[in-house]
Amino acid sequence: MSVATLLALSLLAGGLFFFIAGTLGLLRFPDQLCRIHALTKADNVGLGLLSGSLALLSGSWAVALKLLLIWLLVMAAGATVAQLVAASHQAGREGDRD
Amino acid sequence: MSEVLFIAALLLLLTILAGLWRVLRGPAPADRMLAVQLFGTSGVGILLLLAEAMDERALRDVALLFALLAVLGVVAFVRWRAGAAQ
Amino acid sequence: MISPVLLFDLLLGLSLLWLAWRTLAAHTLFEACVSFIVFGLLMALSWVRLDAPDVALAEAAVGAGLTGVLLLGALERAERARVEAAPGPWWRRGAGLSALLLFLLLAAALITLPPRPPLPLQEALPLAAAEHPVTAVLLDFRAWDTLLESAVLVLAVVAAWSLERSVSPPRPAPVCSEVLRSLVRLLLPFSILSAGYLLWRGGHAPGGAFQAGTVLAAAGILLLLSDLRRPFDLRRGYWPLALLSGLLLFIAVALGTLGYGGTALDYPPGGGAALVLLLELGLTVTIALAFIALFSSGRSRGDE
Amino acid sequence: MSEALVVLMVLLPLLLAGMLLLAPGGWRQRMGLSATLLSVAPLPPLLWSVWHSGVVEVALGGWQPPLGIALRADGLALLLLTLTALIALPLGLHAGPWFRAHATVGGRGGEWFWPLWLFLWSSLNLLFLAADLFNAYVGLELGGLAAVALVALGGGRDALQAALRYLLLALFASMLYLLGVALLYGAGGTLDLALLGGRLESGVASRAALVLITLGLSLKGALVPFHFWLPPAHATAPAPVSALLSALVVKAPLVLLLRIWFELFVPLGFGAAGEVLTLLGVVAILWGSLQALRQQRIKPLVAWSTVAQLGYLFLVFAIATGLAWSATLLHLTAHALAKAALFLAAGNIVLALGDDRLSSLRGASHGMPLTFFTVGLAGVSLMGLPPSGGFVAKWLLLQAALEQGRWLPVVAILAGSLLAAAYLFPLLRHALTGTLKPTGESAGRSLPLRLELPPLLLALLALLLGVLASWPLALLKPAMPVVLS
Amino acid sequence: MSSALWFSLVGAALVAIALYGVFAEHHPLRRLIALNMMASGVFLVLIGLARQLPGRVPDPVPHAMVLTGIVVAVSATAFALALLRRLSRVQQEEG
Repeated sequence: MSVATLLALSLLAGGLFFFIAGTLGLLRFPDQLCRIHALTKADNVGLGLLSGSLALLSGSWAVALKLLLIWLLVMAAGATVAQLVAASHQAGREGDRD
Repeated sequence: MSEVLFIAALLLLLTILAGLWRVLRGPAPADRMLAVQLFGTSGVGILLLLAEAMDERALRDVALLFALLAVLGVVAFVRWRAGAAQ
Repeated sequence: MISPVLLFDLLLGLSLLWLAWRTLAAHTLFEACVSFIVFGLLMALSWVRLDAPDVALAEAAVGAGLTGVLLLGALERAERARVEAAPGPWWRRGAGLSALLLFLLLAAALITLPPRPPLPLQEALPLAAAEHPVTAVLLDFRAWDTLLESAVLVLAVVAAWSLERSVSPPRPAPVCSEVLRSLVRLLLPFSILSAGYLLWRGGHAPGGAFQAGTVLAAAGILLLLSDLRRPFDLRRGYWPLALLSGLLLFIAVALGTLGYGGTALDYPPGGGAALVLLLELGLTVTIALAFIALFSSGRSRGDE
Repeated sequence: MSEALVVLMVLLPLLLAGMLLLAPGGWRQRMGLSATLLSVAPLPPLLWSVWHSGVVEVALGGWQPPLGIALRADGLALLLLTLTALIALPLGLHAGPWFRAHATVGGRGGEWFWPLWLFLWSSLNLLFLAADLFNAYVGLELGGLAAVALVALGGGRDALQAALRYLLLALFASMLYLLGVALLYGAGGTLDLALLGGRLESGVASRAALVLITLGLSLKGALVPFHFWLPPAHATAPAPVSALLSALVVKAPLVLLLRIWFELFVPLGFGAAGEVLTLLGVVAILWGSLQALRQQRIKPLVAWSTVAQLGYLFLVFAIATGLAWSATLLHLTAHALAKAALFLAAGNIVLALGDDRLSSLRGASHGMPLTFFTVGLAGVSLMGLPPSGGFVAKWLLLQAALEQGRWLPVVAILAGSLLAAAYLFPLLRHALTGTLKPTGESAGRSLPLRLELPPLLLALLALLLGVLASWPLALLKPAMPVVLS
Repeated sequence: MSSALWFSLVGAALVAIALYGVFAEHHPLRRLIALNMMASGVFLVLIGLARQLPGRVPDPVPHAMVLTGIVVAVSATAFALALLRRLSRVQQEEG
């Protein structure tokens, strides 16, 4: 078990933890805005750690770059979705209470 | 090593199943859409794990596709909500 | 302890079935659409586990992307459609019984299926016009199917156009959000880049025209929805020619090879790879424009 | 050379449809007819070469099955290609003026009819020539989509509702068919019909495939328990479309079922299952005819008559002799010609009188004698009176049934003819007797010759088929499945 | 009990559930979703059969069939949705 593998495993564990936290947040949090908050955590931190560990495991720069690209895209999409849903929810609140 | 990755993928799949409860029960449509967005991310996570575990490069392209298309569903949802609110 | 691989497959299969049932029993139409989008996601994972990366790519492009947009796009109108009376209890019991019988018949057939003789593939593949076996089947051995498949796609667009009575150009209502516009400006180059990448990889690895076309279609729909681009009516100007390019190109290649060698779609030696790439290019353009047309059809000014 | 003709039969209509789409709307109506004429061009030389040198096989892409896809132009395929061309020409002549007459009523159907029709024609030609089961699936989908779009051209609420139900059921049927093909591929390792024959053994998988393929194709072919989508779709569609649907589109899945049944399933020993299909055929003849009797409007009556006449085509599964097979295909041809004539004539009547109720027909024939003469001629063939093609087909079918001592089909054939006479006669009686009841400005409007001649031409062809029945039968002889001859 | 056979059986069950959905539901959109699920079920059976070939490389023909099937299913679904949209608008206009 080389140092790199150990580091990868710990990053993997961290990533999983945030994913699980994100899901729990989605289920438990009472208000919608909090749920959006929880969701974006799973996106950027969870996936970030996961991609980091997989990049280490794969041991090739090309794969690492591709994982980074995918992670950035998911984060950008996650942020936009959070903003859109919040705005639509806000608009929804002024109109009829859902 | 692939055993560990499969266990991780299994855990992520469990989070998706847990999240399904929100999709099916979530009071507001926005909650359901949030859950779908989370599943998209978990899906990307599982695909990346499987790409490493099954040593199949193409799965990273599938993950890339998911990342690119994640926004589409939500934009259509927001437009439907805007239409429904009128 | 049973290996995590089998557990993953088992769990994935069961969640597919459970989600399918929940989608049918959804209370509102929106819940059914959302559940179906998640169903598409799980299907993509199933294709991954079945060693079918090409199909996983297509399912990801369709399940996660297009079907969701098409369903949600039609949701508003669908909710207002007046529907015939719900089928009576006897009809539902009959449907349930026939479903059960069908499952038993299928399960028996699948379990007792004898292993079959493998296809004479090993010696044919090196002669094919593409390295990747699936692309070789799609665009060389069974190119005739792909030609007709592109005809089905073009026909779907023509059929959707034939429904519209008003001639005003379709205009999907935009989602005015600055954040979305900036994301689309960011996503657009990536989408075109990855479409080209998927198209190029199609020759020797999973990928190809359908996945590339779908990514381009998604980018186009996002453009329309984020009001970045004046809505363009695909029925006017050069757009119909661009839409039909994949089909007409395929027919031209078929007639060309027919004239050249006496057999349709029999690529001349050496020229196969170039022709396949040309056909894939045409297919990508047709698929992209077809899905954009199908998304924006029926959205004339009076609709939104 | 003849291999090229086979491919052209499918590719030419597709290419012309594409070109028509690039032409502006107004131009399409004028170019539509010439496109129809051009699409028929490869048929005569192909017919000549198949007549003389037998089956023409085409391995597409240069790959022989099981890897590649094959097209087989045998006697059966040529008979149906010729039938499609014989219906396409008069129908093309009628559709142009008919849609122009309706253009004044606000419908833009004429502009879209031609491309959709050419797509449909290409899929029909493909289905008749297909030797690969998955290729047939794509052909079924192409044809299904085009047919639904053509029905939806009617534009009204009923037409759209009928089109949507027809589409959902057509998709469901295609899925069942595809599942059956998947099982056959799983068991036989190939998708080619001829090769599958040798590789399959009668296990559960091939039995399940039989059930699925038969269910799927019977649903698409509107066999009785699955017929409920047909009357609304064929009645609400524009007249030229109804003629196409009843004459050709609803028959293509049945031809595929006949090929698969007698080339694949009977050699496997599943012939006994044919009894169910024949029983349903008998029920179809009786139930369809009774429903046709109850109709108060012209087009639903003719649509229900299709449901009844389709029953005849399923009698062959239990009788299973060469004579019954040839008689069934002859009946398919005769019914196609007669029903196309009847639907076009019905369209003329509705166009002239403004409404399609039977009661408003009284004395209408004074205004359009040719149209009602066509209805009479078509009726003769549908009832099976000599010397029409319908008579020869029913006579041969009766003979085959008697040889095998099958009393139920015999009774059904005779009863079917009587019932056909019963439900067709009011169409004529109303028209010939009594003075015309003025029902608005279009009452008794005289129709231009361009509208009245094409249906007459089709009805005459149906009669001519009776006289020249030996030609189609000779064409069919070499194509008869081995298990029957 | 290979994973290919398991997914084939899941596909068969999906076809059965979808059959119930197509006939027991009455809203066209729900029936369309059921039809799409049935298509996925049929494709699972198809790909499941491909894996039974001995050796690592699965048989590419079912993959090509499923890819063609997915395009045909999406095209048909898109047209059905356009038809439903048109029907809903005509129903609204005709009252």
